[in-house]
Amino acid sequence: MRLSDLLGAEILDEAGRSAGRVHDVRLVQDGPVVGGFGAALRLDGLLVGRRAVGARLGYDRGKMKGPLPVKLLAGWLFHDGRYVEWGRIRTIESDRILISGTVEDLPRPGPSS
Amino acid sequence: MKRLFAVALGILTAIGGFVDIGDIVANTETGARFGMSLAWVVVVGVVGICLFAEMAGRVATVSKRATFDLVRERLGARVALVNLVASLFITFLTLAAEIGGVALAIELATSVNYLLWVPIVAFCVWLVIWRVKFDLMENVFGLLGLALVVTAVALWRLDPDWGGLLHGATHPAVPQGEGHPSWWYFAIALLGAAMTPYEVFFFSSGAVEEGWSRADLVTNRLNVYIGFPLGGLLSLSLMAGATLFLEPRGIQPGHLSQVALPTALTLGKLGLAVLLVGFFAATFGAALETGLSCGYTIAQYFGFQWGKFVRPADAPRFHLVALVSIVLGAGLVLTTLDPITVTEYSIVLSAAALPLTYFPILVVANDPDYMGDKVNSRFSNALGSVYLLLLLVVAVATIPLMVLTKAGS
Amino acid sequence: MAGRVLEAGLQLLDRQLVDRDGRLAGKVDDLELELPEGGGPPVVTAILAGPGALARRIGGRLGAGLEALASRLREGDDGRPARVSFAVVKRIGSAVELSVPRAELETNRLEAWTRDHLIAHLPGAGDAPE
Amino acid sequence: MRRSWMALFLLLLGACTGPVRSTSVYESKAGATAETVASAVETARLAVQAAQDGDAYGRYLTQLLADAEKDADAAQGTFEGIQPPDRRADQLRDQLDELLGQATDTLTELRTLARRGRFAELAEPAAPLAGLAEELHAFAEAHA
Repeated sequence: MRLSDLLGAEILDEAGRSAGRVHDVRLVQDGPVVGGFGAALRLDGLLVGRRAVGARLGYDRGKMKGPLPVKLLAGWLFHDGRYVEWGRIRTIESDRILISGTVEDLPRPGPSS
Repeated sequence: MKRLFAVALGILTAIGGFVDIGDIVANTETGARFGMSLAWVVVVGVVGICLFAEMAGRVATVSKRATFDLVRERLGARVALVNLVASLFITFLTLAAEIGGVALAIELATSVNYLLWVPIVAFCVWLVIWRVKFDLMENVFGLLGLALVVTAVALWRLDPDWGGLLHGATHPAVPQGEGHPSWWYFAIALLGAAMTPYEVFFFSSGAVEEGWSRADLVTNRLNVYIGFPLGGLLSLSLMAGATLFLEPRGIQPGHLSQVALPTALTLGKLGLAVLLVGFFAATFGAALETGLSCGYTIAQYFGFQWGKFVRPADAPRFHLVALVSIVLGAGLVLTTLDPITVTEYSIVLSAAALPLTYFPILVVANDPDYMGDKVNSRFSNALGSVYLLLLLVVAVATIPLMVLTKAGS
Repeated sequence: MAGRVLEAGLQLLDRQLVDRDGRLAGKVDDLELELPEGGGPPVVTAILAGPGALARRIGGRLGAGLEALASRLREGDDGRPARVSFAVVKRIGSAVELSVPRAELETNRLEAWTRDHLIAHLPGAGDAPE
Repeated sequence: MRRSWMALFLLLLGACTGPVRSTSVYESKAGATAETVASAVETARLAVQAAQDGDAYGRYLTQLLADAEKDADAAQGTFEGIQPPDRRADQLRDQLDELLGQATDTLTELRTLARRGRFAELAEPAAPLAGLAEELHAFAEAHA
């Protein structure tokens, strides 16, 4: 499986309702040891939201210093972020990911680092 | 003492390196047609390039990552690819214009048709990129470019009605008989000439080439804040020369020979000789920078080794791209497409494409992960936001104005 | 470093690969994830780099064209995109630092080909600029 | 920017469209052509003045005169490629053709002398340039 298969895929709950698309994938470094790198990066969950444009600018992490207009715009764009833990993923298809439960009970993403 | 020399050298090369064929053509044509009424745009452009180059230089110095490397990281592979194609096309157009500019400068000195010089110029540009050390190359052509100061000397010697010039500059108004669209089109061309994207690709990559560290940040700021404005003064002296000599006679400067008239008529043979050295150095230096920038942008997008600080064999694809760009650039000039026309398009398209690279740099300059405590100050963010808005407006207005004014005619 | 949290897209994807000697060795064009035998969530096993990996993310006609070109260039074995095992990753900062020289990586094939077939023939290719 | 694009634009228009829709469009083309040729004439005047004052190198002056001649010939060629749409346009054409002919002949003569290095002899053939410039500017003004 490739990261690019996950990025941009649409999240559908059991009722077929969409929770938006995958903006990013959160990894935690606590997997089995791999060579010189140490613990491998384990897939913890998916950061999901309506708008994919500019998800990479980093404003959803809150540490960015500005400039103000860009920060406000980014803040407004990403106010609806959700977090899908690996455990809730049932199947991964080419452009869709089916999850258990419903969209409403998806938590908001906690701060990453 | 050595530090002082380094700072002085940096400022001098910044002045010499500021003016290129785009500035020469844009300022002279604007002066010949609109007098000093668009001088304020040069000021806006110089402030803009100071802000943009300082940010890009600081980002490259602190994060050790050059502009296009970060453009891809912040916009993602797909959006950055569109950005790469646009920026590369404009940098290539500018490269062709600069090669043509060098050939035209030699034509003026020899009266031998410029097309004959193009292959020789292209070979020399490649040879310098291939063999000469980065800072030696920068210093030689930066210092030689200072010869353009002769345009300011000519102005001083002429001792014109300074009040009249100043009045023209401080009371911008569309001269009668001219349309507003053309006036604004020339404003965009002037802005594009002062704020060309390749200058930032080159400036930020240069910070990595020369291995700048945080200690160099002060030198970086001095180079930019003193060097570029003085370079801008050279642009304004070209505009003033055209205002005084060409505009009253209705001369439309479509040739480098006409651009040299104000200085030749005021300072005679010696002035003309120094000016031709200035033309040659400014355009040759810019040809080197744009040739390298073609290599920088592609290498920094795909991630393969770039830079003159390594042996050519260690950066094969980078040197291959630079070589191919120079050959194609010379080829474009050899199609007898007028280099002045190519220049006019390259500066206008530069203005339109500025947000593509300006925006990501503005964002990265605010990311503590990269910049640590060297993130943008409140002032540079405020000014940065104003320029972001200005550049977006310019980007939207350029193509309609180009069509409306039939590219300024 | 245990337990460090990383967002793959923001802090890993499209980042510069730097080899042991500081030479640039490509970009993190994609990541390879595999399900460990013992079950549980997938783990990042390798970095995918080069036109073959990049093509998938560009998508559309251009992506398909790039992919076709890449498979012919045979960056990776049997048409697979070039792969850098995560075992050789030393540190993830503003760039991804590797613990091996780039010559040992699959991502270096195109670079070596260009050097050997084109650039090396030009005089002075080998010496540092004076 | 203006000269090179006007010449190209007129060239394209002249080559393919032939008859121009209306007199006023023809008139503005004539005005623009006069302006371009006036620019070339003024450039030549400055070149001759520089030659007399010993201000510039022969090769530079030769190039300057060659550029001026090239601009004038191009503008004339383009203008003649445009069919005058009616009687009044014919009058305009004849009036301007007269001026264009004088201008291009003079510029060719000056460039030939310069090419042969005979800069001292430029003044006499350059005499009509001043008057020509006056008339061309006036024509351009009247038919902007």
